Amino acid sequence: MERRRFLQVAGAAGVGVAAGCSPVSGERLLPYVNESDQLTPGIPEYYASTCRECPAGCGIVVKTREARAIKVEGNPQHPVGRGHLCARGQAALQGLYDPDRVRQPYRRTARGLEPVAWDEAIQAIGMSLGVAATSGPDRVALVTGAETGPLDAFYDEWLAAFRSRRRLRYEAFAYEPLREASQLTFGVAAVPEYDFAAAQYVLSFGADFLETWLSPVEYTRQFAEAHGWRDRRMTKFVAVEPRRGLTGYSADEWIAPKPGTEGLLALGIAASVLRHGKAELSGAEADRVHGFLSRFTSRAVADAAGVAESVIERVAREFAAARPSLAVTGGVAGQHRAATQTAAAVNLLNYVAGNVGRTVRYHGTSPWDRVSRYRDAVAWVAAMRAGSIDVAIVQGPNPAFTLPKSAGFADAFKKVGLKVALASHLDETAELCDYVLPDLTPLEQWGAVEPAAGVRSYVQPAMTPVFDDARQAADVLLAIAAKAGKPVGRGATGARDLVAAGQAPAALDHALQRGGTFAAAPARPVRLAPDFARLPYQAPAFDGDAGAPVLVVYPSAALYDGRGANKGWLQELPDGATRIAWQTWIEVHPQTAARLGVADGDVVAVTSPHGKVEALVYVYPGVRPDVVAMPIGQGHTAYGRNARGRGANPLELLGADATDASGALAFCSTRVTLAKTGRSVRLATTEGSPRQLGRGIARAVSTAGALAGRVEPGPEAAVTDAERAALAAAAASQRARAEIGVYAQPHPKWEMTIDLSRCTGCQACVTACYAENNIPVVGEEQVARHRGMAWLRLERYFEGDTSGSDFQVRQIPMLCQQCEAAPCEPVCPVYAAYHTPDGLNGQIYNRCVGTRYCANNCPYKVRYFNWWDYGRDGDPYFAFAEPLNWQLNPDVTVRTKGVMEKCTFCVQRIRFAQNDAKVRKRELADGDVTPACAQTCPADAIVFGDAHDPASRVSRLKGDARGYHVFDLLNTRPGITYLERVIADGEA
Amino acid sequence: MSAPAGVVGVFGRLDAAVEAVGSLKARGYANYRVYSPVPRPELADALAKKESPVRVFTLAGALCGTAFGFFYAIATSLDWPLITGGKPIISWPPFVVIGFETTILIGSLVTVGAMFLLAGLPKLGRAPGYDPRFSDDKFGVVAFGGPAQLAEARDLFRAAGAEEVKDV
Amino acid sequence: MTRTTSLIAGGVLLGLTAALAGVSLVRGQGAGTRAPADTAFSALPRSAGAGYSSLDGVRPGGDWPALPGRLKGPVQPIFYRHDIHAGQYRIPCLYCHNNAANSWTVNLPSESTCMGCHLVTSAPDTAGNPNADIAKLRDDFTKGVPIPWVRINKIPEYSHFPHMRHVAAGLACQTCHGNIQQMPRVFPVRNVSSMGWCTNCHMERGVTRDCTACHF
Amino acid sequence: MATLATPVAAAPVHADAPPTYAETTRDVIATLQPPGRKYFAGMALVLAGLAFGAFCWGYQLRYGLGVTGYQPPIFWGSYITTFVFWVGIAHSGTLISAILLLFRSGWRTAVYRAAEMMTVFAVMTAGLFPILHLGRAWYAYWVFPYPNFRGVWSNFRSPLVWDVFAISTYLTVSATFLTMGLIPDVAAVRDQARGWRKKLYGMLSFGWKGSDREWHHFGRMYLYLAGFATPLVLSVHSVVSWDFAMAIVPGWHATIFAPYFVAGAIFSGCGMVITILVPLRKAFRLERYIRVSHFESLAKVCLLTASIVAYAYATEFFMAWYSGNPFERASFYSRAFGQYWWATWIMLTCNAFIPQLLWFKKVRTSVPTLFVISIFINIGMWFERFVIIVTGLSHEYEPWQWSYYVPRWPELGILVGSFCWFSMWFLLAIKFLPSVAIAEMKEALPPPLKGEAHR
Repeated sequence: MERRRFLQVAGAAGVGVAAGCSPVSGERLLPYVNESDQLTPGIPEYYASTCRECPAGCGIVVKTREARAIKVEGNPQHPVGRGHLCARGQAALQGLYDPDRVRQPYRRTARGLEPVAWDEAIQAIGMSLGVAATSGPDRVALVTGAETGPLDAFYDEWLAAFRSRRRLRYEAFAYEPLREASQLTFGVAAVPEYDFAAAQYVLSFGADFLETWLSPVEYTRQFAEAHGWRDRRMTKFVAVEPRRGLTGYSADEWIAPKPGTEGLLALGIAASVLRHGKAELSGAEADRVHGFLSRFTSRAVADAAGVAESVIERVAREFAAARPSLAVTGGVAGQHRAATQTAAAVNLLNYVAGNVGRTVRYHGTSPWDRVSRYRDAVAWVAAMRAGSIDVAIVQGPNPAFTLPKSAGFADAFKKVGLKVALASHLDETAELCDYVLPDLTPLEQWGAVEPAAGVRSYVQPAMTPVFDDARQAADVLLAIAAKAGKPVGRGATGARDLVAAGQAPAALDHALQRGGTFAAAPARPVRLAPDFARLPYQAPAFDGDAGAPVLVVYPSAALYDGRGANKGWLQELPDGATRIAWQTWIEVHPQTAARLGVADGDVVAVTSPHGKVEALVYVYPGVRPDVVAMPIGQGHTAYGRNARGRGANPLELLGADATDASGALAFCSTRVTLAKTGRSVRLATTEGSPRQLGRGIARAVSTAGALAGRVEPGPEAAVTDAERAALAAAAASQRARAEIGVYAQPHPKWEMTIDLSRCTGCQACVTACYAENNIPVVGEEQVARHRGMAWLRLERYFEGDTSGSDFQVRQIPMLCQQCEAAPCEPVCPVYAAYHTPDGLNGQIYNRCVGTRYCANNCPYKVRYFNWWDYGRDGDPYFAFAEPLNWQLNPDVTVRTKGVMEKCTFCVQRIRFAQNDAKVRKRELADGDVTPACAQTCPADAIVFGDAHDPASRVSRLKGDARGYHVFDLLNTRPGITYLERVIADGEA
Repeated sequence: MSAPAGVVGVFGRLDAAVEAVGSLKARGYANYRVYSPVPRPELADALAKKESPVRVFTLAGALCGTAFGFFYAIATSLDWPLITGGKPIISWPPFVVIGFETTILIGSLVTVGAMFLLAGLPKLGRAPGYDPRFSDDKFGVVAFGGPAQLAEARDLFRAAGAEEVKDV
Repeated sequence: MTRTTSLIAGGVLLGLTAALAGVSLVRGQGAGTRAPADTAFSALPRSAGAGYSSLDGVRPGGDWPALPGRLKGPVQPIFYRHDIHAGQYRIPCLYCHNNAANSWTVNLPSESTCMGCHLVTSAPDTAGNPNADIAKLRDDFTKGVPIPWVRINKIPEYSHFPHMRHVAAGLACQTCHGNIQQMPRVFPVRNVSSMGWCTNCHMERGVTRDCTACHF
Repeated sequence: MATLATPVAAAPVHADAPPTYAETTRDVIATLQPPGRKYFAGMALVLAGLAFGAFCWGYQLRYGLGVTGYQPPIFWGSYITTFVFWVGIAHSGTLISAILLLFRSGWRTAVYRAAEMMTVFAVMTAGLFPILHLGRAWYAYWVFPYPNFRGVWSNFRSPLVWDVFAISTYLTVSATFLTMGLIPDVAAVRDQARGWRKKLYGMLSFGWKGSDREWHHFGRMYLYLAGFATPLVLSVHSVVSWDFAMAIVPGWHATIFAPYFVAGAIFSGCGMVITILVPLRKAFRLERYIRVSHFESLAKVCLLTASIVAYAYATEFFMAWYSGNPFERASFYSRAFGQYWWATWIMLTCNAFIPQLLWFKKVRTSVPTLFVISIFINIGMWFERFVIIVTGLSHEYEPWQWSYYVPRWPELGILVGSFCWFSMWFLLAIKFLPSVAIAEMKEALPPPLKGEAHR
C-alpha cells in the first residue's frame, strides 16, 4: 500500500510539465518501509510475459519503472514474434491503465449496478451455482476467449464440478473454414502452420496476414524476410481480393475478383498448373485431382470471377515455377458463404504445387483447434433462449457486441437466471449482467498459453494490480467453487498455483525469465483425403437486391474485433488503408461514388435486409466498383469514454444465419444500398494529397531495374555533379568553421535506415512511439484538423492509374530526418532547436517559446506543436487521466502547451545507454541503443546506429544502391536513408 | 526696478529683424540673442554661425553602434557555441543585420543627446527677454550689455523697425 | 579637425568598453552562482568505492554537537540529525542513499535501513528512555508506516540528472547539497535547479554542455 | 492672449490665400480644443473593441493556441499577416517625413506630422503581434539576448532575432523623430496655453524658446536623424521580408522579397495616410493646410508603388514557371487556382488593378474617390500578406501534409483589437499634440516683410 503511494510520488516526475520548475514546498517523499532488493528507483526492471491482445500469443517483455509498467516490447527469445510487437500489443498498456476499468464488484439492482462486497458476491454466485448444478446437467455456461494450457483445463474442470459441459471458447474470428477445409482435404481439423519465410511466391486469397490473420506479427516478420530485397532476389506477392487492404499494399500485383469467387480462382489456377504438368502429384491421386479440376477451365473461372484468363494462366505459371510457393486464404475470402470451399480449394492448390509439408505444415495441434465455432455460439444463444441455462459466466469476450444483432443475443441472455461478468471493462455484455466482478488485465495476471505447437508461453504479472479490488478470474472461480463446496484445482489457492502445477520451482523460474519453454514440434505428413471434393463449388449467394454493391466487413487492424476501441492509441492510429482514425467509414469506389453523387465525408445510410447503420463515405480506389467495405470495431454502446457512441457497427447489417459449411459467420454475405443523409463531416484523416506528384518521397523500382542497378529518379536528378561537388565543398568549409568547442571532440553520428521493401505499413512503430515518448491522444476533432501528435507517421501514396486494379501503393514512415543542415534549426530565435554533437536534431522543450518557425521551415513536416495543455489535469484536452499517467515514461518530459515537439531518435535511450556504459567503464556497442520504432518493427525495416562506426549495420545499409534521401535536392543532408522498395515484376 | 540687463526688440517683419541683427553685428555686439518662430535662412546668414558639431557625435555614435553590434553578436555566439543548420558559429551575413540596426539605434540616440547638450536643453529657468509671441508670429532680438550699449541698441531696433522695444 | 578625430576615437573606445563590460558582467553573473569551495568535507574519500558506502571508519561515541539557536530548513516528521550521523559518526552518504551510485535518482533510505542500527542503538537519556524520535521511528517501522519526509531538493521535470555518473566522477555530494554533515536539520544551500550552477561546473571541468545531455 | 485661442468660426473668405503665421498657430492649436460628443463616442467604441481583443488574447493564453484556426502545416496565419500589415503601414510615415525631407519636397510639411504619428502607433501595434502569436508568450523576453544565469543567448542567425532588433530600433528612432519634430510646436502651444496645460506643454517642450542657438543645432540634428531614418525604413521591411525569404518554403524563398516588401509597405502606408487624413482634415477644417495637391502627391506615390507591387507579383509567377522547380510551380499554381484562389484574386484586384485608376487626374484630385481607393488598398495589402504566408505553407513539399486554414474568432477578435489599439493612440494624440507641424508649416509660408499691409 505505502509502496503504491511512494510510486505515485516518484511517478510525479513523469507527469510534471515543462513550464517552469514547481516549488518543492509541501511535496512529501515516502520511502519504503522495507525496500525491495530487486527494485532500484530510476532503473527499469523487465518482466517476460505473453501478449494477450489477440490469440496469436506473441512473447513480450514488460519494462517497469518504480514498479509501474511503462512499456511493452517483444521478447527476442520467443518463437512467436521474435522480439517484435504490433500496435495492439504496444497498446496493452492502455488497457492496463484504462481509467474506465471496473474497479470494484457490482451487483445489478432495481436502481442499476451497485457496489457489492466480494464475499457477498461470491456467496451469492456460489449459491446459485449449487442450485443450478443440482437442478440438472449443463445448466451452467462458462464463456471465455481462446484459452489454452493449464487455465483452459482448469475452466473445464471447474465447469465439470457444476455438472456442466457448456464451455464456450468464444472468438469473433475463429477461422472455422481453415479448420473445416483441412479436415475435408487432409483429414486434420487443424489450422496449419504457414512458412512465409521459405516461400518463393506468395498468393493470398484475401488473407490479411499482415494485419489480423492468425499470427500477424510472426507472419510479418517471415514475409519481410522473403519479400524484402536481399541478395538480389525477392519473393513475389500477389493479392487476390475484392478489397485491397494494408496487406494488399505490400502486394506486387493486385487481382480483384468478384467477391466470393476466390475459391474458383484457386481451383482454376490449380487446374492450369495441373494442365501444364507442373503438379507434384502422381498416380491415382493425380487422376482424382485431375478429374475434379478438369471442369475449372481458365475461361470458365475467368468469366465467373471477372478476371482476365491470361492473368490466371500467368499466375499459374509463376506459382508453379517458384518452389516452394505458398497460397493462403482468409479475411474477405474466408468470410463469405463459400469460405470453406475457398479454403479447401487453396489447400488443394498448395497440395498440387507440392507446398504441403514445406510451406504449409500440420502439427498435432494448433491454438485454434479448440476455439468454439460461430455455430456453437448460436447454439448457446438458442439454449439460453430456451431457458435451459441458469447461470452464465462470461470472462473476457464481448458477444453482445461481436454477434450480429439478428442473432438476438441480448434477449436470449436476459432469460438466464444469473449472469456474471468477470470483466475488466463494463462492455456491452457486462452491462447485461447481474454481477460484474473486476478482472485483472493480462499484464497483471498469471497464466500460460500454447500459441504454437511445442511452445508453452507464460503470462506473469509485471506489477501489482492497478486497482486493489480487482482479482484474476481464475482466483474468483476458485473462491466461488470453494464457497459452493466444490473443491477444484487440486488445492490451488490462486492462478499462480494452477500455472505452476507440476513443475519444479527452478524450472519454472527459468521458464518465466525466458518467457516460456520453446520446443520444436515435428510436422506431420498429410495426404489428400479421398472425398476431398465433397462440397459444391460455385460462387456464393448474397442477400439483398442483385444490383446493389456487396458489403465487405473486415476486422480493423487496430481495434481487432472491437476490443481495442477504448484505447486512445489505437483509436488515434490511422487505419492502414484509409488513414482515417476515430470514425467509421465506408469505402466506395470512385465510379460508384460518382454514380451515387457522394464525396469524402458524406454521411450515408447503409441499409441491408437485416439492418441499417450510418457511415462516412471514403472514396477509395482499392475496392471493386461492385463492392463497398466497412471495418469492424466501432459502434460501441458501452465499454468506455473512447468507445461509447462512436461510429457504427457493421455487424448490425449481417444476417445471423448466414454461415458457411464450417458453421462460420459469413461477414461478407449481404448487399447494401447507400442513401445520402445530406449531412457531411470532416474525415479524421492524416491524408493531405493521395499522390506524391513525382516528388520522389516513397520510391520503388522493379526487380529488373534493381538487378540492373537502376533507381527511381527523384527531383534531385536535376542537380549536376558539379553542383553536388560545390555543395559538398561548401558544406565541408562550413563544418570546419562550425565544429568548435564540444563539437570538435569525437562523437558518434546517430543515423537510421528504413528499408521500404521490408516495411509493410503496419504502424506498430507509431504506437510504440506514443508509448515511449508520452505522446498525447488528441481526439477525433483535432485529428480532423491535422493536429495529431504522432511523431512518426505512415504516408500512403497511390502510383499509376487508380481507375482499375493495376496501381501501386507506396508507403513510407516519415519521422524527423535529423538533417545535418537542418532548415528548422537556424530559424529558432532561442536555440530550442539546434544540432547536437552526435548528429541529432535536438529539441529543448523547456527552452521553446513557440514561434513555430521551425515547423514552417521543415520540408518533411515532422514537427508537432502543443496546441493545448495535453499534460495538465483539468484542461479540455488533458490526455493522461489517472491512472493513464502511470504509464508516462519518466525519462521523457511531458510537454506543456505552446511548445514544439518532435522525434529525437529516442534521445533518452541514447543518453541512458551512454551513462550506463560510462558507469560500467565500457564502450557502446552497435545495437546497444534502439529507438522504440526500430525495436518493435515486425519487419525489421528500421535500423539504427552510429554512422561513424564503419562496422555498424546502419553504416553498411546506408551504402546500399537502393539508398536515397527524401528531398535530396534541398541539400538538408538527412540522417535517415531510405532504401527504395523493389516491386517484383511479372513472370519472375 | 534695478538697471536693465538688456533690451529686447520685437519685430513683426523678418527683414526688420535681420536688419537689426546685421547692425548689431556691425556695431561689434557679441552678447545678443535672436528668437524666431521658424528657422529662416535669412537669419542664419545674418548670424553667420559656424557649422554645428552635432555631426561629430553622430559619426562617433554610429561607429560605436557598429562595433557594439558585431562585438555582441560574435561574443555571445562564442560564449556558448551551438550549431544550427550546419552553419558556422560566426556567420557574418546575419551579424551584418545586427550591426546595421545597432549603428542606426545608437547613432541616432547619440545625435539627439548631442543636440540637447549643445543647445542647452532642457532649459528650466526663464530666458531673459523671451516673449511668448516669439513662438507665434514675432521675431525677437535681445541685446545685453552696459547702459550705453543698451541705449544704442534701442535706437538700432527702432531704426530697424521694431514694433516694440523694452528693457529686461 | 584633430578635435573631431579624437572625438570619434573616444566614441569608438567608449562603445567597445561598454560591450566588454556587458559580456564580463554576464560572466560575472554566471560565476555568481558558484558555491564557496567546500573544503570542510575533503576528508571524505572522493570516490564512490566500496569503502565509501560501507560502515568502516564510523566512529560512534562522544558528545553530540550542540544545536545552534535557530535551525534553518523545514521541520521534518522525525528530527533526523545529519550533523550527528554524517558529521560526528561519519556515516558515508552512500550508506543510506545508496542508489546515488547506481541510478539517476537517489533513494531515501527505507526504515529498515534505519532499523539496522536503531534496533540496537536508541540514544537513551539519563533515565534510560530511548530518544523520542528513535522511538517514533521504531513505532512507525513496526506499524509499517512510511515517514513522510518533506522534500528539500528537486530538479525540474524537464531536466534529467544522472546521479550515478556524477558519483562515479568522484564528485562529493556536498558540492551541490552543501555541508549536510554540519546540518542538524537539512536545508537547501542553493537552488540545484538553477541551470547556471550546472553549466558553470561543466564549463570549468571541460565536460559537455550539450543541451540534450540533460534536457529531453 | 495667454488663453487658448478660440476656434476659427468658419473658413476665411479667401480660402486659398496662404495663411499668416498667426493664423497657422491659431488654426492648428484650435485642433486641441476639448473634444465633443462624437469624439467620445468614437473613443468608447474603440475601447470596447480593444477590450474584446484583450479578452480574446486572454482566452488564448489560458487554453493555448488551439483556440485559433491553425491547422498544420499552416503554423502561421492571421497574426503574422497582421504583424506584417502594420509594419508596412508604419513605413510611409518615415518615408514622408524623412526621405521627402532629404529630397526637400515641400508638400510633405502639411501631412508629415500625421503620417509620423501613424508610423509610431502602427509600430506599437505591429510589435504586439510577434508576442501574442507565441505559444508561450510569457517567455517572449527570451528572444532578447540579455545576460542571464543560464548562460544561454539568443540565436543571431534567426531572422526573428533580426526582427527583434529591427522593430525595436524602428520604434525607438521613429518615436524620437516624432518627439524632436514636436518640440518647437509644443513650445508654441505652451505659449498659447495657461494653467496645467501650460505646465504640461512646458515640460514636453524641454523649455524650447526658439533661440538662434537652439535652431542652429536642432536643424542639424533633425537632418541627421532623417539621414538615419531613411536607410532604417528600408532595412526594417527588408528584414521583415527575410522572415519569409530566408525560409525554404516554396513561395517564400525569393530574392525579390526585400524590394517587393518595401514597395508594398510604402504603398499600404500611403493608402493608410489617405484613409486617416481625409476625415482628420474634415473634422479639424484644415483644408487650408492639407490641400488637394497634397492628396494628389500621395496618390502619385500610391500609383508608383502599386505598379512596383504589381510587377513583383508578375515576376513571382514568372520565376516560379521559369525556374522549372516543381515545388515552386505547384505552389504558385495553387496560389492562383487552388483552395486560396479567392484570397489571391482579392489581393490582385485591390493592389494591382484598382490603383490603376490613379492614372486619371480626375480620380487623383477627387478626395472622396481617393478615400474609397485607399480603403481597397488597405484590404488588398492585408490579403497580400495572407496569401504569401498561408498559401505558401498550405502547399509545401510534403503532399501528404497539405491542408487548409481559415482564421477563427479569437484571431479575428485580436485583429479588430489591433485596429482599436491603433485608433485609441491616434485619437489621443490628435487631441494632445498638434497634428499639423506649426513651425514647419510657417517655414513653408512666405515670411512677413516690410512694406506689406497688415492682414
